[in-house]
Amino acid sequence: MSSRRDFIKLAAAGIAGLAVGAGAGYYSAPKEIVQPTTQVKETLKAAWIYVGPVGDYGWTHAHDVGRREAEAAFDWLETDYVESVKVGETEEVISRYVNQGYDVIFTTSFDFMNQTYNASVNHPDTIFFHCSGYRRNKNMGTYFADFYQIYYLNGLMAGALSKSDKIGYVAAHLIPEVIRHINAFTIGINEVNPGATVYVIEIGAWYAPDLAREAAATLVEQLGCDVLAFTEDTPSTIQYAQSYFEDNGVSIPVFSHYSPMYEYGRDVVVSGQIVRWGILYKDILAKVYAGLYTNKNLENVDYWYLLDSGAVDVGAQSYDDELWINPKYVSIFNNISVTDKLTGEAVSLQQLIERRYSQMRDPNLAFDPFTGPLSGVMWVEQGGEVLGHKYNKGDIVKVPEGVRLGHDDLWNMGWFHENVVVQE
Amino acid sequence: MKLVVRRRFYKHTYLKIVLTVAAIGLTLLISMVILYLASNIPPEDFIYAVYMGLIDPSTLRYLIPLTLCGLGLTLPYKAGIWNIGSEGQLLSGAIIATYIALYIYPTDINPIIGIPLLLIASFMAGAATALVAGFLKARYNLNEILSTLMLNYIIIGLGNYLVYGPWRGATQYGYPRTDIIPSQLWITNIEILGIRINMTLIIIILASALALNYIIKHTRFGYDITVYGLNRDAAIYSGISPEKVIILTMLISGGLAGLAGAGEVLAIHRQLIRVQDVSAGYGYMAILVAWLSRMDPMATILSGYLVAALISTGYTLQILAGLTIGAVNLFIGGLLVLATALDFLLEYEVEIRW
Amino acid sequence: MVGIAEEIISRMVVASTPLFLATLGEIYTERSGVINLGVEGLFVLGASISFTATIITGDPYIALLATIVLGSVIGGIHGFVSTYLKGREILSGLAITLFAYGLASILGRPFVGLSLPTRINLANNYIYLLIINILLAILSWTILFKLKIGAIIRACGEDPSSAYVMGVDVDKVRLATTMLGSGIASLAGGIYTLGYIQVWTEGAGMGWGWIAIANVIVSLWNPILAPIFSLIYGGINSMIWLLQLPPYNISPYLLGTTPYLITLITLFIIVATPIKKYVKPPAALGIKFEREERTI
Amino acid sequence: MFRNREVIGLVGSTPTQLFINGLSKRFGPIHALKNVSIEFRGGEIHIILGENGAGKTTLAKILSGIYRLDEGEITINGTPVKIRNTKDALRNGIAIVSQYPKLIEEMTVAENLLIALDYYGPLTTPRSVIERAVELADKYGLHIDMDKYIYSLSFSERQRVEILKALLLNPSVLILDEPTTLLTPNEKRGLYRFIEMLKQEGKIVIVITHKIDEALEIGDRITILRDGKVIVSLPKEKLTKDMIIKYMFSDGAEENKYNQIFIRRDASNRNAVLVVEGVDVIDDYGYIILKNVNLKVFEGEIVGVAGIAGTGLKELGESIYGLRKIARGQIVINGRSVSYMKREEIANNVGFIPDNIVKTLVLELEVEKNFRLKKSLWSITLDAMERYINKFRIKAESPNQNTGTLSGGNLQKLVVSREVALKPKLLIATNPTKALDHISINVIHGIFREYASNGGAVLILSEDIDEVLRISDRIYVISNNTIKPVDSNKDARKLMMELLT
Repeated sequence: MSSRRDFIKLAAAGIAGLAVGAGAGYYSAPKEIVQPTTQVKETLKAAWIYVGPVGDYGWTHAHDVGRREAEAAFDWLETDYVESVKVGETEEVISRYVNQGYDVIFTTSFDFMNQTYNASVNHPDTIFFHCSGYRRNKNMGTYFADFYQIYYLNGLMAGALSKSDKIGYVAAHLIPEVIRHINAFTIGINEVNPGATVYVIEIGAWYAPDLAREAAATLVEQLGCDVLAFTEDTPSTIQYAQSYFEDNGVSIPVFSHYSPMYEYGRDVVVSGQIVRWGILYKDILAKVYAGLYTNKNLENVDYWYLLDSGAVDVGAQSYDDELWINPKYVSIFNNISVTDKLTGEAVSLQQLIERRYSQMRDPNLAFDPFTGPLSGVMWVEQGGEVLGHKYNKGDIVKVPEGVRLGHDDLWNMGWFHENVVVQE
Repeated sequence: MKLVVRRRFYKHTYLKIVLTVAAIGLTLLISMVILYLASNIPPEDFIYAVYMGLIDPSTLRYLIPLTLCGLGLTLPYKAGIWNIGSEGQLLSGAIIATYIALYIYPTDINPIIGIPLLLIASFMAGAATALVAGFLKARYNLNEILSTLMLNYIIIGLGNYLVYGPWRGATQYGYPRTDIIPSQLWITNIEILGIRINMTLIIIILASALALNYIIKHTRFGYDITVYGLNRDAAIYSGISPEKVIILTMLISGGLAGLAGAGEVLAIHRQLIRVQDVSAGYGYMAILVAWLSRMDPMATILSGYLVAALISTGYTLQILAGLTIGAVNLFIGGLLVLATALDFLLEYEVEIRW
Repeated sequence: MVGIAEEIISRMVVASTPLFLATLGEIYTERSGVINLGVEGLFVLGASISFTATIITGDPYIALLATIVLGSVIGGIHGFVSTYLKGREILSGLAITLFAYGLASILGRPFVGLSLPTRINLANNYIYLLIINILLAILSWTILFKLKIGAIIRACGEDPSSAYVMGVDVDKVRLATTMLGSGIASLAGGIYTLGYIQVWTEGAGMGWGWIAIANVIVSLWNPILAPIFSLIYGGINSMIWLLQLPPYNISPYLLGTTPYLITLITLFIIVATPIKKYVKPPAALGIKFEREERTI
Repeated sequence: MFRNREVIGLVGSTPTQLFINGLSKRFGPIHALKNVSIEFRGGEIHIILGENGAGKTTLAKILSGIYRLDEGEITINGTPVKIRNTKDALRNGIAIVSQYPKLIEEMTVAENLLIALDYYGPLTTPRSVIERAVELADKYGLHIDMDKYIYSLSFSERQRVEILKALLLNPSVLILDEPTTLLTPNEKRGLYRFIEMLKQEGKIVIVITHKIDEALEIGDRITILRDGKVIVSLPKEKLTKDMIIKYMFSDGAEENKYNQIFIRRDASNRNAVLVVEGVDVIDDYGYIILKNVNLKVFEGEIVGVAGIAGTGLKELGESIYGLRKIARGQIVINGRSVSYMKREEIANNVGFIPDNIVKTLVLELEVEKNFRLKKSLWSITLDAMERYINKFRIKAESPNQNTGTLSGGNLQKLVVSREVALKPKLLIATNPTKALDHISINVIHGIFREYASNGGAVLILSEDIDEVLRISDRIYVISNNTIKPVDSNKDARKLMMELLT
């Protein structure tokens, strides 16, 4: 696996012909939909392998929204899906689709990575795309839409809203993706509220509405947090905050995750993260249909869609949100004055948020939250690495001023920002 | 019309077969009708899906863990001990196999010794897990249904603690999975019709089925189990030790489930992943396998195949007919209810008078 | 500080109510001699039906009524199989659980992503909730141990053949209590959705039914004791999450096993200590009633 | 006792009539009743007389709705009625007092009464039944503490509850199944008086018994059943004891049932196989049922213990066999204390015939498999097994026959033959000849004797005084919560009757 860094280098070098925009040292695939020029096939059949039920209103649900969007967009596209596929049975399910003559197969869980890779070896004529993994093959690409920039923007809002300077975070599992979210969130918070800390409770499950609720309640009622955010697949945290508001009249601002969850907490949802997997799927499928992606050239195709791609956005009301903030809070943010640390000028928080939003939408990535000076503590037991340095658990991690973390540092982030209170 | 219901004082073997087949047939028939009425799925699509389930090579892949766990369960179920902890026992086998392969095992040793050693260790791990419940049952008469169920959750928690904590692999980019097991300890699968089949475990299944069949039908211990299951008073009266029956049947069933766990890790995943994902609920489905076989080890292979085909059919129905996962659960639950209900005809004769 | 203590108690009470109700239902069922492992599935089903029915009707109480009715009908399948058809109730119970999981998913799926139009506020009224729970426990105790109806139920669980000679239709009583218990378990799932988590996604409520079945033993089949373990359990479920943070640093995955560990340990204490003298399961629990039993 | 008779008076102007016509009942292969037709009249005590296994109890259970009838018709006052269950029976005014009281042990008397009484709604408390019950109990002299739990009651108290329960139902038909088996002479007289009172009230009283003297003493009309068929149904005046015996036992062998001469042996100079010293026997609820039991069985002798059901007979046997913990004292078999022996060791060295032999049989398995139940018989040859089967006259087609297809008597013989085949030092037999015909009884008693004369030690625990008297070298009687030795002289019967209070 040491060749992983080489993948990235190759990716950077080899995809130039395809890439419309590349930002900040890592590759992003183009966000405009390429219209097919040459038709390879009459129709294209694509299948999705889901890890959870479509009804989870989280991860799988969001992917299915994307699938439906793609299907609606292209009349030459035929789609199908299987839900709640067990990891150990993935390869067999993939074989079914291959035997049914499906051309493209999306596997939407990190857990499916090795299985998808094996399938790509066994079925060299089929095109595979795996979500959130790092193994690729000549007929298997990878893709992901990441929220860390959104979390940073949410952090700006959260930091300003917290009076107790304690912000709660309900995490499903402390995996690199979630750690990245938490750190970015904390960086945002500290930019407007340097003393504030983030308390993280890991519930150990993606779907556990009761545990999520109890974790949120613990953060608020026992730890004194007055703002909440979360990364897990249920709207429980929001529902908790809303009922807390209705019961006690105390507003606990909260940020929605993955799907638009504003409806669950009209009084407390400030904003949140929205994903549009549809953008990604349409792009990939169009390129496959156009013959740009074949079963021979995917070895270096790795989508990592950020804010500039439009695949992720700030919002909580609908999938069409663009920098959507609950109007109730916009007025508050307009009245908060902060200093832009890049320019030193005093602006309202709302202005700062908009400024950062557009800076990160800029394909050249004028701003990235993971820019030094940053300091934190290495958390993972084994294999901790930042900027090429190896760290042991408990070591202090320092990112020098002005240095931006690279793709790999973000990808396998195993350290927590110093202002994060988390299990050791 | 009048129904006269009378208890049967003796039972015909052929009835068991007829009724089991009837239960399966009836479930499929009812499912077909419901699907046609509710989801407008044409009966021929349904029949095709069932047919696909029966002939799809992937069925063989599900058969392995299902049959192994199901075989194990024949013994305790025959003795009337409700071990529903196969899932946890399977997972502990998987955990131990990974642990030894990754942390204890010298890498340069010959796999011909290594793989059997791993299998023995996982057998012991599964057996030890089952033994906790067995001991509590034998010594304190603690309800084994609850203890095995609780242990399933506890094993998952412990395993996840390891995978998310100390065992999180250095080469896994921070993801919660252990490092890959050294390749010389993998159980290589033989490819048949594009599906990789774990011949090692197939052989173990055949051998255990024969051995269990012999134990049940020809040994005193098998007789003890049968008597204990049919009439506990008679067992205690005649000096059969309930402790021995409980402990040994639990041990064997846990051990075989543990082997299935090792199989999943060494032949499929090759590393430990989020623990509940190691098995696709085979330990729970095995309850159905053991029951459909009427606790006959040789028939367990057949019922294991049937349940595997059912899983396969479930996927086919999802793929072809757009059925949801809920509907699949509905079918399997329905089959089990019907099979249990049809047992009535095994215990009673019903005469219809006009 | 008073505020925090009150909030904690309120959380305990709210979290314990679904468990308490499911336990109560199962106590009725087991007192009549039937084990219903379908409680787990019915809880999950109740969580789903109450959600969809609230969205359709807009009234959570009508929804709860529908929850009870559907729950007792599905539970009635188990009741019928394990009484009139003399089927193995362990298997039929597990089957019902699987069946109910499936049904819960199918019923709830079209409504995923919608929020409840209205909810039942339990947290603020936890005092009343606690009083209602205790009254329910006392009422159930009175029914089971002080009234004729309870004597009939217990007679079926203790000595069905004598009860039958006394003119009790044992299978009918058992079917009725199974349906009652299933209805209550389903209601518990409904309260779980509408009053506790207040959202629904697939899989909501899984695992609670198993704890309820264990809780029946821990409560020694006595409704009066049912709220105690439920409260402890609710308390543990609410409180443990703090322990993963410094200075305790206990892995959440290990913390996640505490409910099951606590249940197992409590069961162990009950059977392995002098407490076991008070553990008198209904003598005919899980034993089929055969009218024409063969003695000689 | 009779002074309240006029208060109740006659029920209705015309006495109730109950006809049964062409009643048949089958249990698997066994035809328990074959085309039985009987007419019962109000104001009459109707005795159903027959040997064990003649179908008397089956008939009673069908009338009271416990069993379903296969064929036949029941008519009350000219109207055909359907008795599908006990509730139907009670609704039609038919109540039964079972041979062994069918009461819920874990409940109080009042609760038991309450359950049985249809006219109390589901929300009534046991309180409401007490007043009425006490009133009725006073009337008939059936005093009982309403708040006591059934498990704490003696047998006759339980029967009183049963009768009180039946009375509270105010039935027009009352069936008493072997009501006097377990009663002392005093209690028996009370019961007869009580039956007479019911008759005076115009009720149909059906008494089921196998005792000829009893039938002649209290009956107005006697129906004799044999092999599930009605042999005769006549007013008492038209029957004599000799005729009855002839009708009950086809070959007249009954007379010599009790006439066999038996020489009692003194074995006290031989080795003691079983020594029971100061043992307190406990019942299912942990209460001491027998106190300070002292008992010895020597090689080559048969010791009989007589007792009423429910007084600890069954429990004593189970304690000696190690199935039951004892509260105090010690039990020694062949010089080894039972409490230190493993179950397997006891099982393979001691033959044991329990009260309910179905508990030691697996009806789902073959005869052969049941014979091999104990480990030391595991490898017995089929030839040897067949020899035993023939010796005990077990009607089995082959050792491979399904055990469930055997009749009750054959099952009993199967268990006895198995325990004898074990060749144990000690054989404990609880009610070994229950439900057997006299030929089988003689066969089994003969085998016991043969067994003892070959040096075996036999302990018979029996509710049948005559059986104990007939076969034992030495006799004990359970009396007053302990066991007392009885001199085996010719007054033993009288002595035993007195002690059995």
